[in-house]
Amino acid sequence: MIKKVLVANRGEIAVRVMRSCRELGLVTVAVFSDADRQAMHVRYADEAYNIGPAPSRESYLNMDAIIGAAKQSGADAIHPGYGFLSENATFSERCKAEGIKFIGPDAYAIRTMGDKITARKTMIASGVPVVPGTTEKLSDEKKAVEVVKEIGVPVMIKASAGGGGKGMRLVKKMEDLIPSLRMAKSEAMNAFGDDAVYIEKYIESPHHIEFQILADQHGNVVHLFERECSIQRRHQKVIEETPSPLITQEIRMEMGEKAVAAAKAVNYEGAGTIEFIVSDQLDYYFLEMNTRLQVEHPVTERVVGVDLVKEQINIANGLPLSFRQEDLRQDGHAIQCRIYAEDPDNNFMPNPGVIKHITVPLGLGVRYDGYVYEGYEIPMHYDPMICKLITWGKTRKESIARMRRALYEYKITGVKTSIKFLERIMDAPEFIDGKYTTHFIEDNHERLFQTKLCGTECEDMALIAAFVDYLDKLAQIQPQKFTEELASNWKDFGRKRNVLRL
Amino acid sequence: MIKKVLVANRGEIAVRVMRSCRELGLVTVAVFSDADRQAMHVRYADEAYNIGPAPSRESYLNMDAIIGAAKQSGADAIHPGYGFLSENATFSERCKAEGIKFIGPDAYAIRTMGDKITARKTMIASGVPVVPGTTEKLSDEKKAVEVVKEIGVPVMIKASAGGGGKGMRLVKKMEDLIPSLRMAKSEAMNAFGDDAVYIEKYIESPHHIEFQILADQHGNVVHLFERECSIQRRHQKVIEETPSPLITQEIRMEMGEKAVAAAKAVNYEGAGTIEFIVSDQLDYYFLEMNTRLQVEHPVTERVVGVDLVKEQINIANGLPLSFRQEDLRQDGHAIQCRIYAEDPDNNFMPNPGVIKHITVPLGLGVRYDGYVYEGYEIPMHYDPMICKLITWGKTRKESIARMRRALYEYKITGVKTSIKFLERIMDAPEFIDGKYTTHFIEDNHERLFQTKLCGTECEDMALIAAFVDYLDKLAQIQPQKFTEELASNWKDFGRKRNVLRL
Amino acid sequence: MAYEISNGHRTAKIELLNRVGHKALIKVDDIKYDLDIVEVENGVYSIIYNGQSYNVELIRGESSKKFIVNTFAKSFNIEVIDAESKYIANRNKGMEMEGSNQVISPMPGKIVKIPVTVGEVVTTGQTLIVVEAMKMQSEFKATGDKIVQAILVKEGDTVDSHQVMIKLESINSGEEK
Amino acid sequence: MAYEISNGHRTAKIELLNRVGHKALIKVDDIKYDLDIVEVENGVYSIIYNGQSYNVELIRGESSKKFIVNTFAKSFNIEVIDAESKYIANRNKGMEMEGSNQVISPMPGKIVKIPVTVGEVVTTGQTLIVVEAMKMQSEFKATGDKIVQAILVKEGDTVDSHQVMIKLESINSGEEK
Repeated sequence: MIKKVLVANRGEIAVRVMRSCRELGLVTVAVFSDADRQAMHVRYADEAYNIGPAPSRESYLNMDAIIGAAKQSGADAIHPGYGFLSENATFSERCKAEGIKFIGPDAYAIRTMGDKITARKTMIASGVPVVPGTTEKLSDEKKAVEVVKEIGVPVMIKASAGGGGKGMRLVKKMEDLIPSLRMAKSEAMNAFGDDAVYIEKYIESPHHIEFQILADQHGNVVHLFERECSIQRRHQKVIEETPSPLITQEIRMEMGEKAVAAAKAVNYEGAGTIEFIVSDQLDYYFLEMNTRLQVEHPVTERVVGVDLVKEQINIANGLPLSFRQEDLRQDGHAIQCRIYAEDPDNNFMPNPGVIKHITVPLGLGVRYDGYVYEGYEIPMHYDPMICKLITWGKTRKESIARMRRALYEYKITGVKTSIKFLERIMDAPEFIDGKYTTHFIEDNHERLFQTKLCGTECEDMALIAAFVDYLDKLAQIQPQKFTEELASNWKDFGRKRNVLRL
Repeated sequence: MIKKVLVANRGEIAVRVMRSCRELGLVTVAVFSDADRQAMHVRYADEAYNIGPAPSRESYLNMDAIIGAAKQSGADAIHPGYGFLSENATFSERCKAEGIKFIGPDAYAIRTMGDKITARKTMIASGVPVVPGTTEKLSDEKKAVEVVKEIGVPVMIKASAGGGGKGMRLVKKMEDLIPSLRMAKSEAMNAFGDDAVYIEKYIESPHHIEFQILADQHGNVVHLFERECSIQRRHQKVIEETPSPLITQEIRMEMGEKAVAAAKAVNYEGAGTIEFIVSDQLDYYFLEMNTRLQVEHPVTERVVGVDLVKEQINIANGLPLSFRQEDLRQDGHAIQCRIYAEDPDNNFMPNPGVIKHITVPLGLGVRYDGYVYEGYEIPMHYDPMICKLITWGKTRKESIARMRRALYEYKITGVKTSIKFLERIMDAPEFIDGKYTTHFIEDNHERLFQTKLCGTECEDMALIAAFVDYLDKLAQIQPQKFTEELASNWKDFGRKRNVLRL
Repeated sequence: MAYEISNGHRTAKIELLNRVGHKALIKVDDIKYDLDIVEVENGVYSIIYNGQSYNVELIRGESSKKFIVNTFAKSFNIEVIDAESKYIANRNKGMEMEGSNQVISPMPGKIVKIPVTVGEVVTTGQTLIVVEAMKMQSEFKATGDKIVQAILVKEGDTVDSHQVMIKLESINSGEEK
Repeated sequence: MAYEISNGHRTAKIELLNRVGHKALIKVDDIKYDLDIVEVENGVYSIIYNGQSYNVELIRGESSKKFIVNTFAKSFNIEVIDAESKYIANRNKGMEMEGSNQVISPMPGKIVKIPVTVGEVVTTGQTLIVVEAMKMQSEFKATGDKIVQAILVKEGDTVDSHQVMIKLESINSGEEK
């Protein structure tokens, strides 16, 4: 059985993984780059090892350094978190070769799902619906024209090795197809060193809905229902919730079955996510599988009542799942907001810096997964996410009201954040009604970027606070000068001035 | 409908009530004594009014001042929290007379349940079992001897107006009865101005189990299951949990029905708690009713999934309950620890003071209800409770493991706290097995007061931190002297010494 | 003594009329505020005015006169203006550089690319420099037709917030120099 | 330079042998610790030694040499002893008062009752003073047969932490005075 876990990550996810390890009585090992000596995961862990300079490829992506730290500490397992090496098949293989348990799937599952064309083929073979389009790498331009004639415009050209929106091209008219294809191939080559692309039917009002699955080493696979992740900005999720306000119970169970089939198709082990694209008419298609824990896993944990990291570790230990599909149910509603160090009023420019003051939202139904503290400098080298705020409510309405309350309570000075932008989403009618697609942020641009009004009184309070602070700090530095300046203000005005004239 | 709520309380409960008000879109009004200008509830509220000097009887117990603040702010309802005026029948009446909705029961219910003898009589009439003993005020000593002969020693003598262990006497032998009776009457007179006492059979291995109830203005009453509160010190609850590890589902439903009957007997309105004393054989007896929100209400909220403060407000608004008994169920397990500013190593002496540094436990399954912040001075005038830490788990075992993790994460310097004492309870076999009575702390005295070992390395790290801090602060104050002192330590030892000799 | 104080879009007269403990009487332009004001945490003020409870958080700037102030609704850049500030402001007026003729980094980051050279003529929208922070690359572009006057950083350099990276000269405004 | 440092039950020699950035080589008695030590928050130190990660929180005392230090397992009162401290300690040794001959308030509170008077002879267990804090009354009792020498507070007074409230004199130890 696993006794000591090295967490090959940083930030909130490293702390989150260590929390569950601690609850299981496991010893935790942190690794850190030179930029992260003061980071919370280093302070939280039982042990900590430096693995190199600030840039990720020299530290958090450095397999030798991480394996070295595991050997040195005697860790018998590595949890990769998300990002960094979490979907790296070579790393999974390397751990196996070194006799260290990689908490996640084996290289075969990662590779199969990592290549989009192979994944599409595998899904089709398993009866999981995929978006209509090519199933082979497209090299012949004539073949491309044929395919598009069959499925009809609009279509999306995507890079097989892709992710994060790179190498993607939307084609609305037939005549744009060939030029777009050429550009996508060239972009894909630049970004991923591989110009393989494929074509998919473009879904007009798409919803991004994903299913959490858990698979043990004994062939048992269950799904833990869906997460609705359609609130996105530049293909990055901003807000996630469960249950989805879109789908019906019937579609939910059907999609869940397909998600389980998808995982079984690659002999999956551990926690994973099957992403679907869903149309307004509730047609759903496999999009991709993430072979790791997701940033948005907490909403599932809250509504289903399962600690996903603990389940990952139990699975890695070879234990069978402790529940069957029919034991699981969704209780209430959960929403997650991601809070970034960025400036929404300046095109979401990243805003690293020193946290001066922080007030964390607390109380009933609020979960806060973060890692920064007062005086901590958020480094410029890594992801700008500061924390995730998760609220639960008996109903969707209550969980929105609670998120609004939590965002109100959350104060952070020193870096700019997306808090006020998120508040405006919570107030948007489309969001409140649960009627939104992945175009939500674009469609609501005007509303989402308008700043709140601050009347004369509110404005004056800001002036007054600055003024009083200025006077008080002046009094500390120049007590003499301060007394002179203030003398005329005090009630005992005459007497003091006389004293000063002496 | 209520639009603006004045919270006639302070500390964590004031903040907790305001959070739910905010989620309901209600304006909140804080009241504060001179000692509480900087308190969190004042900062959290939309409005704030001073109601007098630090001592409670001149501020938080001052009805005129509170009603005055309600009038001035235009609040249409008052939430009393717990303690202070929450179980004061006159205040409930006064609010009614002033046309302000008191969020709680009417004076009749408070009075009936507030007098222990009247409450006992009312319960007997409603078929709720009470501990065998007297049902009338005892004045005749002969009558007392008769009663005790009938029910047998040991018995407990209790003050009718009592609470908090005052005016209580345990009688183990018949010959001690008369002297104990006289002492109890004299103590009761001193403490409550009323020497009425009664006698109850003493339960040898008692468990304190209470039921949460909600009653609307339309006669609907439901219970939200039990809370196990047997971990007590000097009759003060320390740890609460739900479900109780003691009772069976059959007894649970039976006790729940009795709790509902008890509430109906006084035409109850709002949230209330029926406390029972339960023997090892699961015989249960009505102990008393608390006609207000309890400190330990969060464990019920977590496991039943209901926001009790919102329900209180809905009931005060005249709304019918939105659920029936059969809609409610217990999901998982929750534990609450109360953290006090007190010194467990020095007989739990209160320890007010300034909070220097605080790290709050967060993450999956942890709720933190508190009110202190860094730089805040906990005043000496009020209750020493700093916060309540609530953990949830799928099983009792997981919720204990999570509490252990949360207590580990919780760091607070500046005041002494009961955190380490609570950690030792989480490690005690009787607690882990769920086999404990109200004598738990007494019975486990040795284990609960032994301090953890800190080996040489751990001890040296403490010395080193102090030493480095000393040197660094010295360097800031006396950079010159510091350089001289340190010079001999540096590797370039020779060169620097030469420089200094010049 | 009355001070002037500015929040970017408005300059007000502000004066402390009286102060006893945490009670203060402060006049802002024509309004007198009878307040209860106290610094509850470092840089965090609690103000009660007419029963309303305000929380105001501020970050002290590079000088003791400059603040970033957050109210619930909005964030302000506030500056206390005394005689000294006024003098400096007047003195600088003549020599102040047009904002758009400097490329300033709004955040700490690393220089990824500088596709221009000193002396080069650049046109509106042309990329001058690429800065990376937190996995995101930001391109800074010319806002007019200009000449690159000076490049103060090089590729691979780390820059701080508010650091000037490139200086430009407008082409069709000879009178400015 | 080596210092002496005490944690109440043990006094150790401590010496900083080397320090570069947050790496330090520190000798405590005979053990050399090669550490990575950094103050991450005000008064909070993160120490990594041999791969082990320690969090140590300290509260600075009334003098720059005194600390309350919390490790995960235990809390210590630590004092750095330099020449000055030693001198003071030696000077005070002769005149030091027996601890039990002072009644000291361990916390801030309010004096509720003083049921004794100056000159009164008190016996073991007799209540000398009652202090209230946080709704709890604490009685302070005589730890031996003594005479009340001085009462430094009165009923209704507010006392601070560590304030001396009553001074006593032992009856059967005439040689002490």
